[in-house]
Amino acid sequence: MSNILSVMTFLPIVGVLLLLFIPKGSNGALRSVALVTTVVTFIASLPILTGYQTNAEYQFVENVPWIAAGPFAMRYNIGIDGISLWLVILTTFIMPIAVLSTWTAVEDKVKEYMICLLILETAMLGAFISLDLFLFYIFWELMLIPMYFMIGIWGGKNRLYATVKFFIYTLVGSLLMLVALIYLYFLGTKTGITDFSLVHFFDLKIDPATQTWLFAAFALAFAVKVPMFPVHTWLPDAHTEAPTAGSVILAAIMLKMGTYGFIRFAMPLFPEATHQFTPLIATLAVIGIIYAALVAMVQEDVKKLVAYSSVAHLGFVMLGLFALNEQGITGALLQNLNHGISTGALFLIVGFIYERRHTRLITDFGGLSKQMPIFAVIFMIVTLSSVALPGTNGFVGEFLILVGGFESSLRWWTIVASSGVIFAAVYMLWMFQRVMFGELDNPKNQALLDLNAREIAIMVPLLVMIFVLGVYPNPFIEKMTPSIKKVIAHTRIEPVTTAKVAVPAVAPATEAAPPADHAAPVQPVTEPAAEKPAAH
Amino acid sequence: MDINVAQLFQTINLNVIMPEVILSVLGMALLLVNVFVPSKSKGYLAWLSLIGIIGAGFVAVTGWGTTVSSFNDSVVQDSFSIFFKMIFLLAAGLAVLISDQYMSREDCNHGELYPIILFTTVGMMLMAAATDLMTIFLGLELMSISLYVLAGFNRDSIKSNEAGMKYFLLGAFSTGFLLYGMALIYGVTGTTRIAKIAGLVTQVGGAGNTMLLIGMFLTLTGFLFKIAAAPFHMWTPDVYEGAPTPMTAFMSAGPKAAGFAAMLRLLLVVFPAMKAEWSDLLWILAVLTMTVGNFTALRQDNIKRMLAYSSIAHAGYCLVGFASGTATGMSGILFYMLSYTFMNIGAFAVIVLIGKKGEPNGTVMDYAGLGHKRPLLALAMTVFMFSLAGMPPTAGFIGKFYLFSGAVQAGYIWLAIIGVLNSAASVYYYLRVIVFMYFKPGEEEFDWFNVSAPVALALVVSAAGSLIPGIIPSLLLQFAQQAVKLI
Amino acid sequence: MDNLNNYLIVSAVLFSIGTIGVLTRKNAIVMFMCIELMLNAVNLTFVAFSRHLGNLDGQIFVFFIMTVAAAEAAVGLAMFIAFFNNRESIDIDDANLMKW
Amino acid sequence: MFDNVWLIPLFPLIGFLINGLLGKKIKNETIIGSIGALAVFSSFIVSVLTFIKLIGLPSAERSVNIKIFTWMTAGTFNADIAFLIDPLSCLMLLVVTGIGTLIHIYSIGYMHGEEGFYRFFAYLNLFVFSMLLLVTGNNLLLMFVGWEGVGLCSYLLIGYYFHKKSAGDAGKKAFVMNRVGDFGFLLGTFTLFWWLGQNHGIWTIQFTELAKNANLFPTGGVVTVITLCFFLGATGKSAQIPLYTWLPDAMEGPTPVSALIHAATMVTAGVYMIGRMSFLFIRSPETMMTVAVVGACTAFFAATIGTAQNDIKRVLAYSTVSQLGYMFIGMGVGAFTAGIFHLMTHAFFKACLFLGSGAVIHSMHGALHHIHSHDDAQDMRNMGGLKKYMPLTYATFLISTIAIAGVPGFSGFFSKDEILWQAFSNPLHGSVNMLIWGLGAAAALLTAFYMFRLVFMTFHGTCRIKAGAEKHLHESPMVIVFPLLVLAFLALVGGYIGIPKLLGDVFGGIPNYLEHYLEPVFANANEYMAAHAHHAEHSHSLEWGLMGLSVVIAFVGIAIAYTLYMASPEIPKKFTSAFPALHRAVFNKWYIDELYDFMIVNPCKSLGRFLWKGFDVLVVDGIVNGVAHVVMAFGGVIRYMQTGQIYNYAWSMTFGVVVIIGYYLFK
Repeated sequence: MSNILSVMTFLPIVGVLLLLFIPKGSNGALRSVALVTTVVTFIASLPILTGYQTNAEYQFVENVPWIAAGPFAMRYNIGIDGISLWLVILTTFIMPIAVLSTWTAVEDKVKEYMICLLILETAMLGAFISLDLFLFYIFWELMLIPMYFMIGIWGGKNRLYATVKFFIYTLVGSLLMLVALIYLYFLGTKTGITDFSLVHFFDLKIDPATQTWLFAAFALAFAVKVPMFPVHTWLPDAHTEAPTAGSVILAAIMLKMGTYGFIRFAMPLFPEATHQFTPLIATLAVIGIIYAALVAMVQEDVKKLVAYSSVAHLGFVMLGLFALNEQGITGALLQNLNHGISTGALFLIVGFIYERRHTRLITDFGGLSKQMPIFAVIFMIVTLSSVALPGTNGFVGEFLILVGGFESSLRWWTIVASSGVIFAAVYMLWMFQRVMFGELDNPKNQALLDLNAREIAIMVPLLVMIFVLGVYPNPFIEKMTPSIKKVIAHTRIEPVTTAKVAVPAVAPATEAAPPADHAAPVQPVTEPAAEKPAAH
Repeated sequence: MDINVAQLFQTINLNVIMPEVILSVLGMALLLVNVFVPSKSKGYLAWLSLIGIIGAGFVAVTGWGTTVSSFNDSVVQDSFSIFFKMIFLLAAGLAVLISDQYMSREDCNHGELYPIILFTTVGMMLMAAATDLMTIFLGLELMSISLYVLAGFNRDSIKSNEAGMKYFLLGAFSTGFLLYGMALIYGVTGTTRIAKIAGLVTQVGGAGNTMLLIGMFLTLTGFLFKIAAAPFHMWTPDVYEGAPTPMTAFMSAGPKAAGFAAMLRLLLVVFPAMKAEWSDLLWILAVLTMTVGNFTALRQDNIKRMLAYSSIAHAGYCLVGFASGTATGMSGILFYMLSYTFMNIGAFAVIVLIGKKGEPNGTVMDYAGLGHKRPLLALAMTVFMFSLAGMPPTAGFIGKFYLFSGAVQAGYIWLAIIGVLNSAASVYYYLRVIVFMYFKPGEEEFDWFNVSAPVALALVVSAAGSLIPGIIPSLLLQFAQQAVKLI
Repeated sequence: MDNLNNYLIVSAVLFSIGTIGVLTRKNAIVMFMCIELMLNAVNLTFVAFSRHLGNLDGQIFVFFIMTVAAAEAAVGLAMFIAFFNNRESIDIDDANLMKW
Repeated sequence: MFDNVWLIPLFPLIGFLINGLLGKKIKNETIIGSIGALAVFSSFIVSVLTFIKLIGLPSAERSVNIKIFTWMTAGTFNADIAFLIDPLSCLMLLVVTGIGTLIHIYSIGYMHGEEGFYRFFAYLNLFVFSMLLLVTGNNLLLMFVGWEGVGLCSYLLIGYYFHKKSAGDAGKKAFVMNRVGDFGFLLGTFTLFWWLGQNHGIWTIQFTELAKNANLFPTGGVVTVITLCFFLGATGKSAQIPLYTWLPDAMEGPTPVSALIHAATMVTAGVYMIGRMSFLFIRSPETMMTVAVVGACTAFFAATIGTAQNDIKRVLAYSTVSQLGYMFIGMGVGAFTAGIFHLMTHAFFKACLFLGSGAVIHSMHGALHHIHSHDDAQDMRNMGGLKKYMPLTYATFLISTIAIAGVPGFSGFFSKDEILWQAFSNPLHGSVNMLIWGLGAAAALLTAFYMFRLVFMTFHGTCRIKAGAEKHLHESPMVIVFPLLVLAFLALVGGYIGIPKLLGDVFGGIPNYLEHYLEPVFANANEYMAAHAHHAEHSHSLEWGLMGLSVVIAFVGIAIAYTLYMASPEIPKKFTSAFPALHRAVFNKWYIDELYDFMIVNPCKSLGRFLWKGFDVLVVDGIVNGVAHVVMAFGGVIRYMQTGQIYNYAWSMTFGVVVIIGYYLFK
């Protein structure tokens, strides 16, 4: 099947159509259809994995004209490479889990809920596979809408504030990116670019000053989504208020959009600016790591704590990306997956106890281990994965990031960031201890039931992945490597040396000026002449 | 003067104004028919009008791609005018569809409504097709005077009276400026034919000719009033709030488009040489209009008033495209006005339904719980709100994309940035409606209304029109491009 | 023809008077009259130009303006009556139900 | 030829999986315990076979890498799951699996009837697995896996009684403090990897590769940075100043855990790591001195605290810290073999001591439980005179105590004395040697003192247990006593594989087997030291003299203990009342925990709270919400321009017209 990507992406929409024909009240049928849809989507995504050739090319490409009017041409141009491959799989993998996670928690308006979930899945998959900047933007924004409803309708007490904040926060960033996107396109048209296909833009030699602005606009949009310090404050609110599936998807997939955006778009498109911004972004990433850890430490709400831990984890990912070498980026992409799995699992875990006790305050718990031994084991494993214990997935990613960072110009940043491993242990274990250990003194906790079969079934795939990725990550890495090399080639700004080592060891601060052989039309475009409105 | 009658009639090509003729004749016929139609059955008039509108539409479309002037070059049939005529007809059609239910409920189901709508439409179409200052003026006045009536149509409602009166006084006032401007232009160039003026602008010194400059700006003022650009926007909220809701819907879409049509033709055909001047002005006005509209809308509880301010903001977005002076921006205006017609009238259609007799102007709070009691209706409203907010994949997004692209293309980056930031701010109040519909528990059961067939049709058409061009906009965009190229 | 300017000045003054009248008067009918004054100032301009330029377009325009003004008057006065019926006033200060 | 080395860690892993996943279903303690013990024992067997194979090789070839699979490759970075079998790792394998087996057996008896019996064995197996990875991993990263893995198991086992808050706290403290050390380990790895790759194009973290290229490293400089980082890791894992405070708290765990993890194996990982990296450490005199001085200070400092503790396990814990200090002295003065030697002998006698104390506690607990007393079963003030109830335990305990006190002929004497001699005579640190040696010797005195204090308070004198309980005191079952006997035997004879040359010569040229055995591992370091340090010649008489001195010190310590706790037990009380502040300070462990709380923990929490409430909520969200509010407020203001009055609207329009035209006219 040559259009497997499209099939996979729009399968959830088929599910939505099916759901529309199911009467409102029949929750069982609604849930089943949604579950089957996501599972089928997952199965449909597997041929992508098996058919994937380990090289740097975009694969399963579909490229047909979509919009063509005026100066613009947008194409339905989709495909995957090593960077998006695992994120796509992660998405299809997480979605059935997300559907299952609120199997019983959402009793109200099940139909609408499931529809939101499925639309969200399509939007996320679409964003990951888009090779057309405009198409990407459409999916990118489309994601907001179902998530907005999920938080707003099925969220917690403070959901209104959270959801509006989430929406507008992310929108402001995206809209500025839109302006940059348009600007970029018009820059491209001067060198003969005819549509929004991503590949065209790589060879654009944009002058550094322009790059700075464009990068800033792209980076803002992605940084909000990541979220990076200091534009992270929507995250704790959104996470806290979202229903479990919402939090899971938000953490596991949507945050990845931000980092994905950086590596897919911002960095290869604007290499000079990438280098120029590296210290700033690395600084923010490192601040994020430490800051979020400190803040997480004093949280009283489990979910908020996990949310802040996300900020810290994503800080690592950003650091890895901007190490701009293979280890760092590999680590970052792995950490993307890892964070999706571990933090997704953590949110599920929080969801389990919230469903039972309807509170998320740490102080309301204590000693749950006694009452819920299976839960305790699972929670423990996930916690350890989150603190990047070797043998679990978190370690591989974090370690590669730090190695990469250390080898790059970000050595000092990396050293500071490494201390994040200590803080992570502090806040996660402290939380774990307060929730699971101690006396089981709260009478409400004494009647808690351990996980049921459904809940265990949700967690098992995640636990398996935690260990698979921790012990044998190489197959995952291998599939990414060629694409990562390509990205690095795109972000490299000095003339390509013959050295095999793909590492710009020391910050190429002196190479701010574009090399001489880039004599190709680099035009300082400040005031592009407006198109003449045709008279008569 | 020797008048050769035969020659005169040779210059008259009725085909050029055939849609207008159809509607005018139909309107007059309906005025007569109305006398014999019992007040309960005025709905038939609506269907008749609709048939006429659709017929006019078909007739109009046939001219696509050609440019035919007639009436001594005072009216033209070109793709540009046809595109706009489609917008007007669409607005009129949708307005007609949603009128009967509202008017019956509010006990002002006078049959004259439909003819007046048709006359308004004729006026607007004339504006878009006019190539003579006189025809522009005539079209404008035909439209305006009809609109005054429509705004004050509900004679028993104080608010409707007030709306009509305000609109009338201010509209007439602005007409004064417009005419004075036209007089000055005429004085400088000695003609009222647009084509001729265009040829003379540079000869008389272009922007260096003060009188011409003043004339241009005064004329512009008249149009800016119609499209509700700040600081000529003040009438908008009051009139929109007071007018009967279907008429608000109509006048938020149609006349605004008509104003843009005339303005586009005037500035692009007549004054391209003075682009530096009007472009700067529109830059500032765009910022002012967007900002005033959006910021004020943020604080509105009355949903109609909110949409009124939002319509000001939308005029601002279009001005962004206009200020750019690029084909992209211009075609964006065309596309945007079309999609705006869908989404805004759609939103008003929902308001028509939710309103209760005697208190047709609900607040946003009145929508609490709608999402759960009337899911389809709420879904439609959601589509309209997201489209107004410019979220993908709606037509509103594509429209804004083209408008802002125009600005970027012209190098007006900051204008585009201010535009998108405004757009982000606007999201708040559109979302607020959604917040109430879905996220707030409502006590109301929303059982006091049925969605009548015409309104349902209008809703479906509007929703489709707000969504489909968002996903496959290519064709419409190409039409808009062609339309802009041909003027 | 030097005295064109005189006509123009007169018409400009008339126009200004009309404008100021609209801005300052509170009675709707008086305001409408002021608007009529503005339109007539425009008419004067048109006629003056028409005469000056020696073509009739301006004068034809004036006919249209007068016709339209008449139609406007008909509609406007009807509206004032409707307003008066409801509010027993024609003072525009009373037309302030809708604001903010 | 070492193809089945992977079995060594595999057995405990299987044990862990069986017990962890199915243990709850199995329920039968005997089966669970047997699985656990058998798993480790199987590893032991394989280890022995491996050992035999290894010593069958010529000494130059005794270093074998066995790759299982590629773990991760990214750019220049590559790490395999691969094992390194050489004399050092083999020795560690034997110690870990051997003592591990004994402690597993012991645990079957000790943990009898405990809730979550299966959990205990699962954890214990997991620990052994991690520890084996640590010692056999052929690269830094795999070692780090084991390194963190043992930390995890330690955390889990300390927190075994999770319903006790103190247990949870202690577990967390252990983990976090270890993490601080791990931070150093990581940084060391990064710097090492980066420096070598950057400057010499050799991107590797594999030990043999690194050792091969050891000569590329300079003296001092970057090596100091690297080794100090690694040493930070070692202080965390091996409970040295400043990261030692977790170890005494770790006594919250069940006693077998203390024996296995917190005495015999895990805490020595730091020492092992320095041994593994000896070729690097030796190249940084600064680090070597740091290691030695920190070791000496810890040895002394912990010993002082040990003198005033009443909890039997805490005394042993501080003793462990102190003894680990000795090992670091050994490492720091370049006496790597001696350090490893002490690691081994310490494993024997300290494991024995802990297990013995466990037997005591077990017995005490049972007795107190019988009479429903809530007295602390671990408090020595409640004990006394136990030797007549538990003669075998007493015997083994005494042997081990003598060994640790450094009485000649027992294993502790050989290893400790070797370290002290090297501390005195090594060519590295010049005059600082005196300080190191002095602290070491003082610590030896204190060790002899507090260990015998422990013995006297526990086993001698009158029985202070609550009346009525004494008849319930009894010797432990065989499953507990057997490991004690084995360990005591080892504590007794274990020292004879490393007899110092001086003594060996006297007794007819008995060679120092251990030194020969470990020689290839430390060859590089020793060569470097021989080449770069001035060997001062020390006369045999000096060595004899010092040996004699340490014997004297041991006996003096014992004598003081005897005087204070047997002959005239009123003196300590007088002493404490004479120097109450000093006693309180020592008793409260010099207030180090409080200091850490005050200096680090609380500021962090306050900072976190401030950042959250102050920065996140106030500043960032404040700006976000502030922008929203300003916009809203602005909207609120400009809406009032919309007065509803027509003439205002007309004014606005006129204003617009005038401004526009005015602007263009006068521009």
